[in-house]
Amino acid sequence: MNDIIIKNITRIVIPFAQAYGIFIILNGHISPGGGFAGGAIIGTSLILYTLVFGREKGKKKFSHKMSEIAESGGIMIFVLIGVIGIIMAGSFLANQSAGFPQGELGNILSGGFIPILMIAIGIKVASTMISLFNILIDEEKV
Amino acid sequence: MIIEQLPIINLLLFLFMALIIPLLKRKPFKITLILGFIVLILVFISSGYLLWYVNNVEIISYTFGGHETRFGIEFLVNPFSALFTTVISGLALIIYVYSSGDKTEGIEKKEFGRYYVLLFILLLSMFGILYTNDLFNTYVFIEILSITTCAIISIKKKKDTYTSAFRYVMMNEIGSLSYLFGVALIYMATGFTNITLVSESIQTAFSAYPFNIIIALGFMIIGLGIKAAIFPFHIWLPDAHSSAPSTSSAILSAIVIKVYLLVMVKVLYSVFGLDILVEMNIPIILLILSATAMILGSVFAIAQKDVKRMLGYSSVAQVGYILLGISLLSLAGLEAAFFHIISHGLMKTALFLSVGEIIFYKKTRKVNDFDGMGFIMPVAMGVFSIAALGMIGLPLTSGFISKLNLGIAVLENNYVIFLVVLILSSLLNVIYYLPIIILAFLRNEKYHYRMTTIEHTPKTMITPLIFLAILIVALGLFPNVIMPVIESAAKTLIP
Amino acid sequence: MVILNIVIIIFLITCALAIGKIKDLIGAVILFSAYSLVMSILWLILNTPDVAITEAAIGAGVTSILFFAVISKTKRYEK
Amino acid sequence: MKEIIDIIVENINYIGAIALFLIGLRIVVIHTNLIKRIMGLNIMGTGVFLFFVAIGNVTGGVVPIVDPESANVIYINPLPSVFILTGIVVVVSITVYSLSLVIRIYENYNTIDQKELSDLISEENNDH
Amino acid sequence: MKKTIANVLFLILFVILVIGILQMPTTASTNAPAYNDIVYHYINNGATDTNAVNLIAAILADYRAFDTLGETIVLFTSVVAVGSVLRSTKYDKEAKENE
Repeated sequence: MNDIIIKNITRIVIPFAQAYGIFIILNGHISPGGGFAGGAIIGTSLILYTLVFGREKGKKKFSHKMSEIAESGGIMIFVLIGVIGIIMAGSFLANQSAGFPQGELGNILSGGFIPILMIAIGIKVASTMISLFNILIDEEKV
Repeated sequence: MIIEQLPIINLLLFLFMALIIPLLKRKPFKITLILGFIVLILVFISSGYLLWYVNNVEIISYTFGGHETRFGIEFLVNPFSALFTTVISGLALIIYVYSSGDKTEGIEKKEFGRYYVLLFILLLSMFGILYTNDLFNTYVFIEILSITTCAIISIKKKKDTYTSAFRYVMMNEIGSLSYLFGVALIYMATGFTNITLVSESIQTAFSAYPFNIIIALGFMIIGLGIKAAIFPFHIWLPDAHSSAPSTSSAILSAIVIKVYLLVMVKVLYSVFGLDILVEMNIPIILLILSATAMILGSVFAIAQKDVKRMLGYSSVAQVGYILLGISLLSLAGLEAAFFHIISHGLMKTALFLSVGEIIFYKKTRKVNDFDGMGFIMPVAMGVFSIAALGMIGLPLTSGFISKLNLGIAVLENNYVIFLVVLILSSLLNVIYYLPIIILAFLRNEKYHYRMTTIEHTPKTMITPLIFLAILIVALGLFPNVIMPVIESAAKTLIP
Repeated sequence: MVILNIVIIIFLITCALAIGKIKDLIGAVILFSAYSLVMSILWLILNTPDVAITEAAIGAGVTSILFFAVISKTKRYEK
Repeated sequence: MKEIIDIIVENINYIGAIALFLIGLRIVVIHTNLIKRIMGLNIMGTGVFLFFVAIGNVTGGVVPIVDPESANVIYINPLPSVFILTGIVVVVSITVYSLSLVIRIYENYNTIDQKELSDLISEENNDH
Repeated sequence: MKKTIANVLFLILFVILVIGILQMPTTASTNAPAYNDIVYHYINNGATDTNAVNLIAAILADYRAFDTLGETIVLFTSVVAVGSVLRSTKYDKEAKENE
């Protein structure tokens, strides 16, 4: 797509979209939203970038290796937190009893591991969306 | 303390294995295989230990996050789930050893990594389905299971696998969404998703809102019935199972359908309870369905020229047997069904794996080409024959014991007509299994001279086959070894 | 609020029926996108903003893009 | 007549959910175009999710974000929302997987129509 | 003809289900059976239990975090499955070239 209007508007819109996505992820435990929604918004913005600037530039922004790391990294963080729960409190994914810092009710830094989990889910969803899209558009003929 | 953690540790081991395979991409594949073998052995040992523990010490109830059972998700390890996780991990171990011969039929070498990732996630989801005591959690695991099962079919990059995988995924998704609808209706009427809590309050909910429970029951039976290939919904099964790679067919036919049937057992016996089922006349409907499946599955199997399609239709008939045991709603019937789940798992695995070896070396799937195969590939064909005889229900094999148990259970309930159906279906089994054995071993003497040339297949493919044959015969000779465990598993569902 | 709810439900059902009827697949995807968007409004009415955000991002955004990607690789018109 | 309308209005979300579920099911079962069938699947999914939301909704309730200062507010049931959040993502995954299968089917058979597909497959089987 | 029969069947199913719905506890109020002690527990103690104000996040990531783990596994599986269908030759070639 070689339209200058689309390109410029995309350049302007994408940072806002991504900032909004990060906001939604980080505020997941105190306002509506959370990992799924924010991750999907970030993923959509990356898809938009790939659509407008072409596959090659999109690849530079978010390479295959990076998406692979992000994909298993999301689950890894999840499992790691769960295992900390097993060690500290004797049950998988224990929050308060495992001694995660709780913070003050209503702040961003509150809720024990919930923000961390939200970030993990966000990374996972965003990377899944963009890599699914990439796989779909440049599939190889057998 | 550590015993309580064992179920989740099992799941985490599978997950760890699935996540670690992509990281080992640059290392030789053997390391991955050995690591996977160690994981499977560990899981087998731990689930076996859990089986001993829950039968002799106490039932384990484990809640995530340390919340009360009401508010969180509960893992319940009772004799029922412990028994079947052990059986599944054992069968998976055998299939894994067979498939690790680096000669898996139909899968390209590049796809091995992904295949094993999918295999371990498949096992994770099945363990999760059996352990969990929460209806919605079951749905999540069912979705993981359905996507992985479709993926291990379509991983064989052939033309017809894509179409059959597409049909399978559509049917699967209709099934899952129907199940989810059932869960929604139950949640609406009772306000719980935990199975124990639902079963406590479902009687009052039934008297207050009967329509709710009836529709929920209908949706759940149809949804799980599609996935378990119960008779009118079986149309996807022969395509899917015959176009899949042989190891995948073995997993699908021997384990995955059984898991859906076990979920159905859980739903029927634990969630709804016998009183509602009897009041709704559900057993009669299920009995008729199972009888039709037993007859028609075998009749369709006779007409097939392709061996794997024939085995697929045979699975339809065998699901009928298991459903017959389940829908008798008696202790004996349930025990017979459970025994048949185990013995059919062993026999179907043996059949698919031996057929897989034959297809791999001889590149033929037609029944007629099995001419004299017994002299060319004695081990594979021998195991095939033992398993086929077990399917027919010959004494000395596990199939005989399961049919005997089923017959006794049917007679206990005074359903003589179903005994006739059982015998008729066995006779139909004879019609399609026996000719293959006769063709392979007794005809065409021109192959006799090849008796000396024994097939040079890798040991990893031969050993599991022989082991399976020994297990089938051993289970036929000494069924009482595992009977106590099955009995206690059945008693957890029928108090 | 109730009237808006009813109107939205009627719109959704019409949309779903139209998706079944229309022969042009691109049109069907656009209809599907509109369907998802209106669905997210309905979920806002039903007091579940979390789901509404997710549906707007995933249902109307990602799913439609994926459908478009696949249609561009296959056929546009249904017979 | 007025009573009937009242009942329908009261249960409009449930009726809509059922209708969407059945329309989706009809598209999946009857349509021959594969992409349409996947869309039907998505419609089925939203039908079920709408049912869940309708269970959780409370007239005059507010979003379940606890505000310690304001008392006497009725919160809606948060549990169904959680179920749906999980469900939406699951349906998307299934959709993408089946779309990838559609691409492969089109490459191999040059059609995405179930009827033509079955004809082609049966022709191939007869050739052998 | 086939389509008409199917349409009639779906219509009958719709009518049956709607009649069924009308017998159900459909009231959108706190009297519904689904609005039980569990929900009250979440509302009254959820915030102090998990220290998250948004109860949906609290349930999603704490009470029912295992569901969410399962759901991330679904996403992971879908990537692997789609990759197994669409990405084979090219991906491996690239990997080999990079080595």
